[in-house]
Amino acid sequence: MIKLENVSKIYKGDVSALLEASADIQKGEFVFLVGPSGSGKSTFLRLLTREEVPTRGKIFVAGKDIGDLSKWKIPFLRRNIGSVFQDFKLLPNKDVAENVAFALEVIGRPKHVVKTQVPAILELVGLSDKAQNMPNELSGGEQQRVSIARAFVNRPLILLADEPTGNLDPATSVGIMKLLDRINRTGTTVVMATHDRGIVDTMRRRVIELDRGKIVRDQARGVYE
Amino acid sequence: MIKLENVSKIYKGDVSALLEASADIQKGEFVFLVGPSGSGKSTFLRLLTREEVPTRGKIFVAGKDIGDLSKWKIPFLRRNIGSVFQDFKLLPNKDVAENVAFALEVIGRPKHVVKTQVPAILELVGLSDKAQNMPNELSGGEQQRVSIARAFVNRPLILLADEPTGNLDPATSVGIMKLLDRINRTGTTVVMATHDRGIVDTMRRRVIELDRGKIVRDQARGVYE
Amino acid sequence: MALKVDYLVRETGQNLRRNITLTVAAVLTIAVSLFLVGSGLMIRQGVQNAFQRWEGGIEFIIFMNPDATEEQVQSIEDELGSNPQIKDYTFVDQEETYDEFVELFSDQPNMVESVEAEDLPPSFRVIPTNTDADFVSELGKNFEASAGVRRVIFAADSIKQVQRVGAWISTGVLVMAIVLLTAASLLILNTIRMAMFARRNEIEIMKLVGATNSYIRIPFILEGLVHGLVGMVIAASLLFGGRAVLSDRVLDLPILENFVVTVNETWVTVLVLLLVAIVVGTVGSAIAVSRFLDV
Amino acid sequence: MALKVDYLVRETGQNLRRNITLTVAAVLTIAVSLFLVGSGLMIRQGVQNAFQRWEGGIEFIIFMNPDATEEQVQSIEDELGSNPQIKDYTFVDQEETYDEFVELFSDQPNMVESVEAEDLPPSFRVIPTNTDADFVSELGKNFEASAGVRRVIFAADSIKQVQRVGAWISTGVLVMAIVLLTAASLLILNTIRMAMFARRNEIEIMKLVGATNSYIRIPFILEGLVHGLVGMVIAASLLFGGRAVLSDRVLDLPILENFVVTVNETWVTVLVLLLVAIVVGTVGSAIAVSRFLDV
Ligand SMILES: Nc1ncnc2c1ncn2[C@@H]1O[C@H](COP(=O)(O)OP(=O)(O)OP(=O)(O)O)[C@@H](O)[C@H]1O
Ligand SMILES: Nc1ncnc2c1ncn2[C@@H]1O[C@H](COP(=O)(O)OP(=O)(O)OP(=O)(O)O)[C@@H](O)[C@H]1O
Ligand SMILES: [Mg+2]
Ligand SMILES: [Mg+2]
Repeated sequence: MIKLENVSKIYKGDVSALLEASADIQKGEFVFLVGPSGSGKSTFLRLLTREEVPTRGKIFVAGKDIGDLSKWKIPFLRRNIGSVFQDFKLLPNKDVAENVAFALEVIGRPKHVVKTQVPAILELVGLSDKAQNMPNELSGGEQQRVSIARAFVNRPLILLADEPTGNLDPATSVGIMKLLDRINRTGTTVVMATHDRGIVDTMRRRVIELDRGKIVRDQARGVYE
Repeated sequence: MIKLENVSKIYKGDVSALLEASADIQKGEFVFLVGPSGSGKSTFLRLLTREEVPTRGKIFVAGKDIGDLSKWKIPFLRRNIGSVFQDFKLLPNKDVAENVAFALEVIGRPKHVVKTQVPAILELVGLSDKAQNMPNELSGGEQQRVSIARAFVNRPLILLADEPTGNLDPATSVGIMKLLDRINRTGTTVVMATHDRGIVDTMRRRVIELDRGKIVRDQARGVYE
Repeated sequence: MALKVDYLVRETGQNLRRNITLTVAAVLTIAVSLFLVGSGLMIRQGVQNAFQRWEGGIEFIIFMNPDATEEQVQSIEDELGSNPQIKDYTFVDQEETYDEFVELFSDQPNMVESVEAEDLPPSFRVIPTNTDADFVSELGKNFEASAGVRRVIFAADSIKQVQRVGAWISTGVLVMAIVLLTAASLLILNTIRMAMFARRNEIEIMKLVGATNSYIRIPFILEGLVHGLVGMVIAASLLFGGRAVLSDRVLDLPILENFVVTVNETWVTVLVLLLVAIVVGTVGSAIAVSRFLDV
Repeated sequence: MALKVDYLVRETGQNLRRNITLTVAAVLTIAVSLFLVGSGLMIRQGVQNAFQRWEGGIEFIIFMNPDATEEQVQSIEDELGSNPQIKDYTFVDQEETYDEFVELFSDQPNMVESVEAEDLPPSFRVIPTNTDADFVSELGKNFEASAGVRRVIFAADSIKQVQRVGAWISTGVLVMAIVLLTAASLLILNTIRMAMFARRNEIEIMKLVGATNSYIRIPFILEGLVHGLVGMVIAASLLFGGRAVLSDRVLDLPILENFVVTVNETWVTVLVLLLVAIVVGTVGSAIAVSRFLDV
């Protein structure tokens, strides 16, 4: 489903956010991306959605080399990938329901689908009573849950989550992880960057550890460290 | 140092973010604010900096009732309080060093102080080599560390931190907590909202637990749950 | 990919409502710009109207001596009547010439006062069948030698010069209108550009969620169009209002009489503004959006 | 609290550089607006210049009959010379009158052609010591009955009417300039408002860090001032350039000769623009900033 071949990403100022990284993630896998702050986890994920272009190496998503993807095709790549962003990235002038509905409207889903899916997913992340709130009227954890709902709502092939539990209390985190697990069981490939030792150690899934841009460990049924 | 007397904060739509909360925090204390997502932790902190005005009740900071603070005095209240925000709130068009220096310039510190303090604090949070980066060129954890550096740099009387380790890996988190502890030992009052069970349980400091706006536990040398 | 109408309407409506500061700023800028362009066009129309009466069909004028006898006048008139190359002619006697003189130079009263009807030459204003300059000049010269004729003046030498001055002024005002139009376009483009800049984060997020360029662009373009149209309506109201006030109060000064711009002519101006609003609003937004969508 | 100069300079410079889109947009808007205001002022100046020569000190004119004898003229002249209430007078003979007539009506060649020097009355242009209307009228009437005098015309009836028309046009252009100025102020205010809107997050953060209002405001105000000044320089260059092109090419048409605006007059206009730029840029920013700083 996702394949990296010797991918390097060098930012200006000679920062190697990713260095000669190779990995092969099969359809339906659940992968934790761990590593200290600044080790390249977010960069790894951003390369998959073509937010960044690799300096060297090749990346395949769903069998396609996304290196030579023409610009106008990028939106279609992104529709197959649900993204939970570390900084939420909600539209500040749309309320919660609209933010989630937007992800469906963009891909041309009919109105009645939007009308039933959005309340369902908000129910799932526990935000039914905040549907009409604007993002700036939400707590940090609530914003993160909206971001998760938006990424889930169109049942993408791949789900990328950048520290989706970073702002959540343990109880809510467990709920979110259960949700991700359920999504994963329906065949969706999940890649999740995280710092949460508890979650990684409990779930016992494949762990890819990054350190200063290098993949230093790639372990099936791994632990945080 | 900080005193709340029956403080309530009701947002529009009858959301009680804080309900009849009373607490008395002495100078030099270290307090953890815990509770599930949406329980009112950020609201508690925002009331102390007059980002929000309480619906009912009185709040004293450094002996002063901040309820009847005139508008032009608010900046001076905020100068005694260092704030680490959950969403970082960095100035997007200033680089890391400038973002930190800004907090010193605002309170009129002379140039040579700025010139020595800023590199020192960046060293402390481990961002010396990113001093010239813009915020959007940083990882989530790095942004969080900039936010912490900015809150620390002018050695405030009170330090409020809203999930300062939310985006940090365990190792960096421990470093930050050591830093907060050191700051606290110099007499600074620290109030920190967090979800990190490990940290709370290791530090064994006063814990105030919120649940749906109510203070349900206020325990010296407490644990997360 | 089908763009749903209700998505567009809702999205555009929300953008307009939720960024009310921007909406007001953009609409005001456009209204002011279009009002200025419209004023320029209307002034031009007024100048043209004022010069219109100089652009009649008169092709040459035979001036008689002020003291020409009636017989002399009659003989010229006979000649004109019988010449098949003359399409039409009018005799203007001294009194009429004086009236015209007074009307023409009502703004120079000391000139008017200094001339009496009997000082002025009566004249024939002649329209030949053929308007070719050489032909007309040939024809007119025939009359020069006749008794009592002081001078024959040709359109090429006189009226055309008047027209030339009129054209100069008219061109000047047109240039002004074009400058204003360019300025307005610049301002509108700038406004849209700033609006896009103010919402760069939003656009960024839309792209990340997988919205195609057209999906993002079209609401912005529609928004630009709405700005343009509302601005246009405000500008048009100001123009109609301004015209009414001016023609009621100011323009009853005799010299400015011919300057009046009719309601119909105002409508034409408003049509031009509508066009500008649509083109600049839509195309401008499209350009501005594409500038920010380019990854 | 001391605001350090280097903080202000650096902060303003960074804002200008890092939000280059906004900077360019704001400067362009201001340049265009000020250029339009400047054009309005210069046209007004031109119109005033064109009317200036009608505003001499002539207080009444004695028109002689075109066929007045030399003795009659001489006797009037003697009378004028000996009257202590006459400050000054000039005799304008028929040739001079004709020349003036030709110059005045060079845009109406058929009128010019229809009049010969001997048709026109010679005249005395008389400046009395006292300019009171009644006094002048009394004085002038003395000459009405003299031999060879056709008519006496008073400033109150003639030149003042000319001046009135001039004033009308001048007022019209002034109104236009004021409309442009208002429009320009609106546009500049809008621009600043949009710039503030685009940076609302930045302002919010500055407030949270404990910056006082003045600390936040002053860089923005300085930024507005820089926008204003740069825009002003662009507008001034356009005005000087435009003036040079126009006075070289267009204005050698005789009728427009008097319309020429001198370089010095252009400088005055530029000074006005400078003032507008400073006031609108600074005050506008101050208002816009305070609107967003109000917690
Ligand atoms: N401006 C607002 N308008 C309306 N409701 C608000 C506003 N700000 C916060 N709330 C609501 O108040 C409640 C408490 O929010 P707060 O941000 O204090 O929670 P929190 O404890 O910080 O949660 P988290 O751990 O998720 O950050 C939430 O339900 C939130 O939706
Ligand atoms: N646009 C950029 N320009 C320059 N350097 C960048 C840019 N984006 C990221 N970096 C750098 O690349 C490195 C990796 O960043 P990345 O965001 O991938 O880290 P991360 O593993 O997600 O860290 P965190 O856990 O703190 O979110 C960091 O050192 C960061 O400073
Ligand atoms: Mg990251
Ligand atoms: Mg919070």
